[in-house]
Amino acid sequence: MNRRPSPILEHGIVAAGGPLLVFSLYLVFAGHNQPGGGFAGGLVAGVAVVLAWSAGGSQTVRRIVPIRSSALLGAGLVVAALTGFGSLFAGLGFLESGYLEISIPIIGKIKAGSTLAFDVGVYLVVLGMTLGLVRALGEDRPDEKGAM
Amino acid sequence: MPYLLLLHAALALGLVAARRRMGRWAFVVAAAGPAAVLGWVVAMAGDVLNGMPYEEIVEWVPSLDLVLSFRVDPYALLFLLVVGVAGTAIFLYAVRYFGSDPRVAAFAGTMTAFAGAMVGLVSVDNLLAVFVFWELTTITSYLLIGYFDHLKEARSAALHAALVTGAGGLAMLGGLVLLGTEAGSLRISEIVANPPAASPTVSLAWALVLIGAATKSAQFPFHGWLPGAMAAPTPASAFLHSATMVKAGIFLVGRLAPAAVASTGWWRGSVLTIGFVTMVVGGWRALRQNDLKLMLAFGTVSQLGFLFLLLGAGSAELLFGGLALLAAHTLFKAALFMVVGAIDHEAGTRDLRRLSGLRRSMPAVFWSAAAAAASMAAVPLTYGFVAKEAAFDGLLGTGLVPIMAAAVASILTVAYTGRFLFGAFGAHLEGHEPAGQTAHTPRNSLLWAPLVLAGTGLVLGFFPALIKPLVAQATAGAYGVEGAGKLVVWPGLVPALGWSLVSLSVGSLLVWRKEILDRATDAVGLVAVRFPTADGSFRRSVAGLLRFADRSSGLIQNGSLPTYVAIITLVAVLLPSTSLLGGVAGFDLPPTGEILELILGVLVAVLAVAIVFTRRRFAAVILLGGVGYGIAGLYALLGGPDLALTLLLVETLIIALFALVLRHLPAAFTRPRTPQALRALVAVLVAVFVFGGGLLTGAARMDAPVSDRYLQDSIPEGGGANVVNVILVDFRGFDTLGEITVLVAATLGAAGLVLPIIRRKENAT
Amino acid sequence: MSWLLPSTIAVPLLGAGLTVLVGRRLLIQRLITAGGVGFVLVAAVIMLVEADAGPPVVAQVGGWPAPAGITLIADRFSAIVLTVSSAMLVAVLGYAVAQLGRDALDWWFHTKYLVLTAGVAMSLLTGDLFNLFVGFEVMLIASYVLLTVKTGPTQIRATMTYVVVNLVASSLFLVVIAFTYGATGTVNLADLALRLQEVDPTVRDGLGLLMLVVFGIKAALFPLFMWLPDSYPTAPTAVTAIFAGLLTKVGVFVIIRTQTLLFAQDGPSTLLLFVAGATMTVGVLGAIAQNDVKRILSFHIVSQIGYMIMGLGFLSVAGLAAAILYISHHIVVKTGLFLVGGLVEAEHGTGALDRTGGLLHRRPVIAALFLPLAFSLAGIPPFSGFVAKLALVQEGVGLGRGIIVAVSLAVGLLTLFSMTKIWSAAFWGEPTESAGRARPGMIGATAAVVTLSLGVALFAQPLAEFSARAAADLLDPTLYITSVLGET
Amino acid sequence: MSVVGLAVAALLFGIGTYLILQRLLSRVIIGLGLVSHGANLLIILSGGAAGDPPVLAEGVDPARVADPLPQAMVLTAIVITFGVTAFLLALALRSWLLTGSDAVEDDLEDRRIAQERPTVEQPTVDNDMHEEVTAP
Repeated sequence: MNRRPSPILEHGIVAAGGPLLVFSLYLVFAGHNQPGGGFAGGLVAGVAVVLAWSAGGSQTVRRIVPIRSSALLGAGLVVAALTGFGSLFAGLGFLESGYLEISIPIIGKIKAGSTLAFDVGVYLVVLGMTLGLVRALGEDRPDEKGAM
Repeated sequence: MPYLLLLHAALALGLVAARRRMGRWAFVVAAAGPAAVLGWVVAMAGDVLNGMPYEEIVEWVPSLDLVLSFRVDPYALLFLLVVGVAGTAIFLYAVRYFGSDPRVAAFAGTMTAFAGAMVGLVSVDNLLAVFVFWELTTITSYLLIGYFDHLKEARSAALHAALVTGAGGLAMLGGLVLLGTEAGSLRISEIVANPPAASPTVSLAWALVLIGAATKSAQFPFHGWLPGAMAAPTPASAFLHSATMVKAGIFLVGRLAPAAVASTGWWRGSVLTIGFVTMVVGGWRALRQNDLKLMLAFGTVSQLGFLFLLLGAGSAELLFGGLALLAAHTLFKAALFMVVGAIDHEAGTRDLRRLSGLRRSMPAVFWSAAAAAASMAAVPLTYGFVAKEAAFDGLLGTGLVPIMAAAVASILTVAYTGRFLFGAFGAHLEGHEPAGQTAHTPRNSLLWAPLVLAGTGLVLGFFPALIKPLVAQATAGAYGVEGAGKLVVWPGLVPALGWSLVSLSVGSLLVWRKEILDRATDAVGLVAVRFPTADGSFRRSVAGLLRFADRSSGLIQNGSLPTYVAIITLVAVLLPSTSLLGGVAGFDLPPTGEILELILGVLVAVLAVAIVFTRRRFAAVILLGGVGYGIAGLYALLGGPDLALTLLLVETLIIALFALVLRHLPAAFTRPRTPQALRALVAVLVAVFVFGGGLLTGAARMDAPVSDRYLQDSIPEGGGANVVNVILVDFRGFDTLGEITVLVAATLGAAGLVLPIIRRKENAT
Repeated sequence: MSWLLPSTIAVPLLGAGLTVLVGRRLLIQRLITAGGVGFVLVAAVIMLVEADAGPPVVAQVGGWPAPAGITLIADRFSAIVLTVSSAMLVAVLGYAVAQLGRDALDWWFHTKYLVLTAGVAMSLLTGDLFNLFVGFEVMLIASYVLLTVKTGPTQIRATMTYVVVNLVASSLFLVVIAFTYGATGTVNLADLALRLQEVDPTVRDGLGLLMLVVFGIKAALFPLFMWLPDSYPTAPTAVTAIFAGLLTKVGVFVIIRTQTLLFAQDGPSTLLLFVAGATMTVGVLGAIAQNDVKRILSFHIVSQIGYMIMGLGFLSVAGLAAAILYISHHIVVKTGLFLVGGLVEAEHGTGALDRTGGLLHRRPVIAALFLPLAFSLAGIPPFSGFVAKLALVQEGVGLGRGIIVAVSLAVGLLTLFSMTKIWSAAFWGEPTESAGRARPGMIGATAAVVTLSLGVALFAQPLAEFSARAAADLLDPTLYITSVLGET
Repeated sequence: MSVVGLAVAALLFGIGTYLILQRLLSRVIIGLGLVSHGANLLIILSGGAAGDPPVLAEGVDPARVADPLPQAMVLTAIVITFGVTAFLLALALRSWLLTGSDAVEDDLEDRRIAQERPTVEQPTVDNDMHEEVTAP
């Protein structure tokens, strides 16, 4: 599969990928009240990654998402676990939910709490996973220095 | 007493740890163990013989009745004396027997550990504690027999001994626990005082104990391991395989016989039979050996048979004779082993056809051997004679058959004793390369130990009163009978003397006129050749076991993954069905569902069936994705929008990942080579099980599900209207934490699998 | 102290995340891992003391009372198994660090190890059927990826067998969950214990048997064990050792937990005793047939599982106490034996018994480590295995179950036989050429495990008493149920 | 619980099992996928009758919504299966790259042991008339 990334396709993908990423974030924030959530959000972002790969292979993926997937995985796990400990330090039980009213532009005022942070952790892990898998399984060019 | 054991343990560990600095002088240090035992015996003898047994309790696991309850009465004291005397002599002898090698110190350490185990064995009153020390002697014996571990014979002999005595030990453990349960106590003294009533269970217990004792004391038909154990260095042979360890079984039957006789009808007869057969077989085979050490080993088997029946038969008279003979046996047999060791050491061979004229070159050795041999053959004026008189005296009360059998064995004993003495110290046989020409008088330290032991035998022959109180007290302690026998230099003209003299003279005749013996052996040989030896049977059964293990595990463990999965699924389906089938009768079928559900269901079914028949990998993947989408549709229909959304996304990604992998693989499946009918059958069973199980369990529901709580609390407590999401991140957020961990690990694993190999290929090109 | 429960699982998970984040800084990775695993050990000991002093330690994660939320519970049984397991995790970590040295082949070894730790802790501590599924999966995915730390074609084949069988087991576990939820409407174990009593007995018993099969796959019971000896021996020593010591025992733990808590029966179960006897026998015969150190030891895992099931099969306080004692002893001994097997391989470059020999002369210290473990495995006194086996035999005799007692004793002898096979071929004989040298750290870690095993024997009495208390809790689950659900 | 859903789940189990019993890892993976679909569907069905989505917007009657707990469990199970499947795919790929085959081969050692072992040394002479047991 020695495809050259076509610039037009690549731009097209990026153009499509952007809204997908935004949509995926929306799913994370809205998930508590509507269908969605961290998993769905992460998976949508993952689909964006797959699209990027199909546009130009691992190189394009790396250019569009210049983060190591292991960093996402680690960060996601740490955030999710820390949420649990955060509740502990707040005087609640482990993973017990606490809330904060915050307002975010566009989406509006939401009751954000530890559960949201937890969902963000989930999101990061799922995104990191698709990124890592696509990079690992999609690797096939001699000149690429694949890194997790 | 606990300190005595700790001393042995400390010595053993210390010697092993400091082996590089010790060399053979380790044995001097090690001798402190048996010497301390000897000292302890002397110090306690007064009290113990005056009816005040030493008692002390060390608890280990009292809730399992595993208690080291020490109890040293005169009976135990006699055995302790044996361990102490033989141990001290043999350890000091061993200093000169070995050269300088760090391994010798480790050997000395193991010997010390054994000595400690033996001390513990004879001085505890709790059957489980006996077993603990019993097995300790087994494993130390295993290590000692295998000392010359570069020799295959030594390794297999060690295994033989360990397996036979180990098997006996485990049978005995079962017996002991059973006995303890039936008798209500694991303390020997209490069992003897209150034997369990006769019953099949009790009989089984006694039989198992008897098997254990018989294996340990090398009784027929388990005796085969003992000659093999001669592969051990001579000090170990002398100490373990003649003086002490092999007496453990005898010790135990002697202890338990009063109770066993009281609660079974067959004990005495079995013990007598086993003992006599062992005596005769052992004596016979001793006569046939050319290796001096093996001759002694079979001789030991024979003597052990005698001791076994004397101590185990359960009568005071026999016990008296047996204990007297036990002391005699220790003295002469240990001395003779050391003599053989000295001969081997100096002449370089133990083959009596090649040895010659050692009487002149090794006079001191000769005189020790002569004195010990005289005692073994029960020549008058030796202690062996005194003891055997007591034993014959007891046997006379048992009947004519026993005394005749004992006489036959005694004749054989005299015969092989003569062969030993004249073979080793007389001229070598014609037609064999002579050896021993270079023999020189061994260093003194190799000599004095056998001399002292053999000399003691002579001294006791004149002054049997020195040991009589111990023997008499031990007998009295077991049966409450005073004066069960007598130990005297000259018994007077009694029947026992007659039997002794007959044995001696016929035996001497056999030594003198060898051709009689040869003719007899030829005649017996015609029959004996048809019987397997114990050693041969053992080897055949091990080979058989290995074959059986190969076959059976080859059958079960065939290495094929589909087989494993088939077995697992079959068991998973069939085992629960045994119970579930009982509930099939009578319940209502649930509703069929909506029409849309039916359409989607049929779609999914068609796609799934198509997967089976497609031959292209990619098509199969697409179909799998189709199934996934169909199920997502079903989920949406059943009220799970989150599920449907997630499944759609997951299926999309899975297809993408499949596509990434399939780039590298050929497009078509290879055809399966094996028949598919069985697979289909398993598949159908699984499907039926899932369907039926689902119906049954669904119909069994009695209560409302817990999720009603979620519906109530989701908004007020969980702060979210999407109950499923609230469950995922809040109510059951912990599941989710685990789940993302799975994702992290799976990704790392997948990347770790694929990236290195791609890199390697890149480097290669 | 209830916060300790979730922390026992979350701390290693946090550590796992951190090890990924720090990337290839080996020293930091090691420190994090040691901290994570060490924390689990400390927490386990604290919970052990707490659970023994009073009622079980219970935490409702997220503050949601059972049966809505997920309950974590450390009663005496789970606390002792967790304590012994985490001690092994610490020791084997030391061994692995010494063995891999600086040339770690796999940058994520520490992450996977921490994930495994968390999975084991989760499976042992959870009081929730579905969370148990998740815990199993966490443990399993870590084990999948650990099996492939060093990969050649053999490891790939082994991993395939292992992964596929375990995935089948996981699917069956989902069936269990579906059926159970269908019949009761709950997945909380304590709640299940109450609700299952009202369910039709045919369905309840069917569920019990299905659970036995599903967890029996993990525990490698007859006839579901064949995947184990094919897959375990191929992994690096540290990995195999921890698998051997812990994973199947988690399966046994869950079998004991579910069979006593959910499907209480009166009197000995002939089915379980039959399975126990068959597992012992088939395992030990397989071991006798093998010619490789790790393969022999792998078959012995199977064989020894039989003893634990035997204790369960008696369904009496003394029988279960014996099973608990056996588990505690066995985790230590089995881990240790595999570590010694690794030392043998390190010295010879192979574990094939026809190419080893003379280690007693070359490295007597390794021989000294092997002997107590081998004798302990065979149940020879005075080592820990004897005490545990004695407890089983006594109870078997007391209940009049002679056949299983006879089988267990005979299997003990065959175990001894195959241990002497290793001893005779690897330690005795002409020394072979040295192919390498076991590092001091590896020997030190092994020695620590051996010491612990001797400690189990020496302090058998307090352990036996503790096991009896734990067994009494298992047979009368009222305390467990009220601790989780409150007084109802 | 509906008969149709249950039948679909059962069928998926059956076909999945049939595929798992094959030797090619790619078929096995597909089979595992089908089985896990079946298992998940079974869990959903165990929640009882179908209902409205459990999203408690205005005007939703909590009594008529579907049981949310099985849904949450299945979501978790789906994602776990996703992760494991991805790992298996990598395994299949590696197997292919290493050996040129994605078939699950039999364990060679098991095969070897199943074959007859050369007879263990038998005592050639075994009777009382030929004693040549020599000990060192």
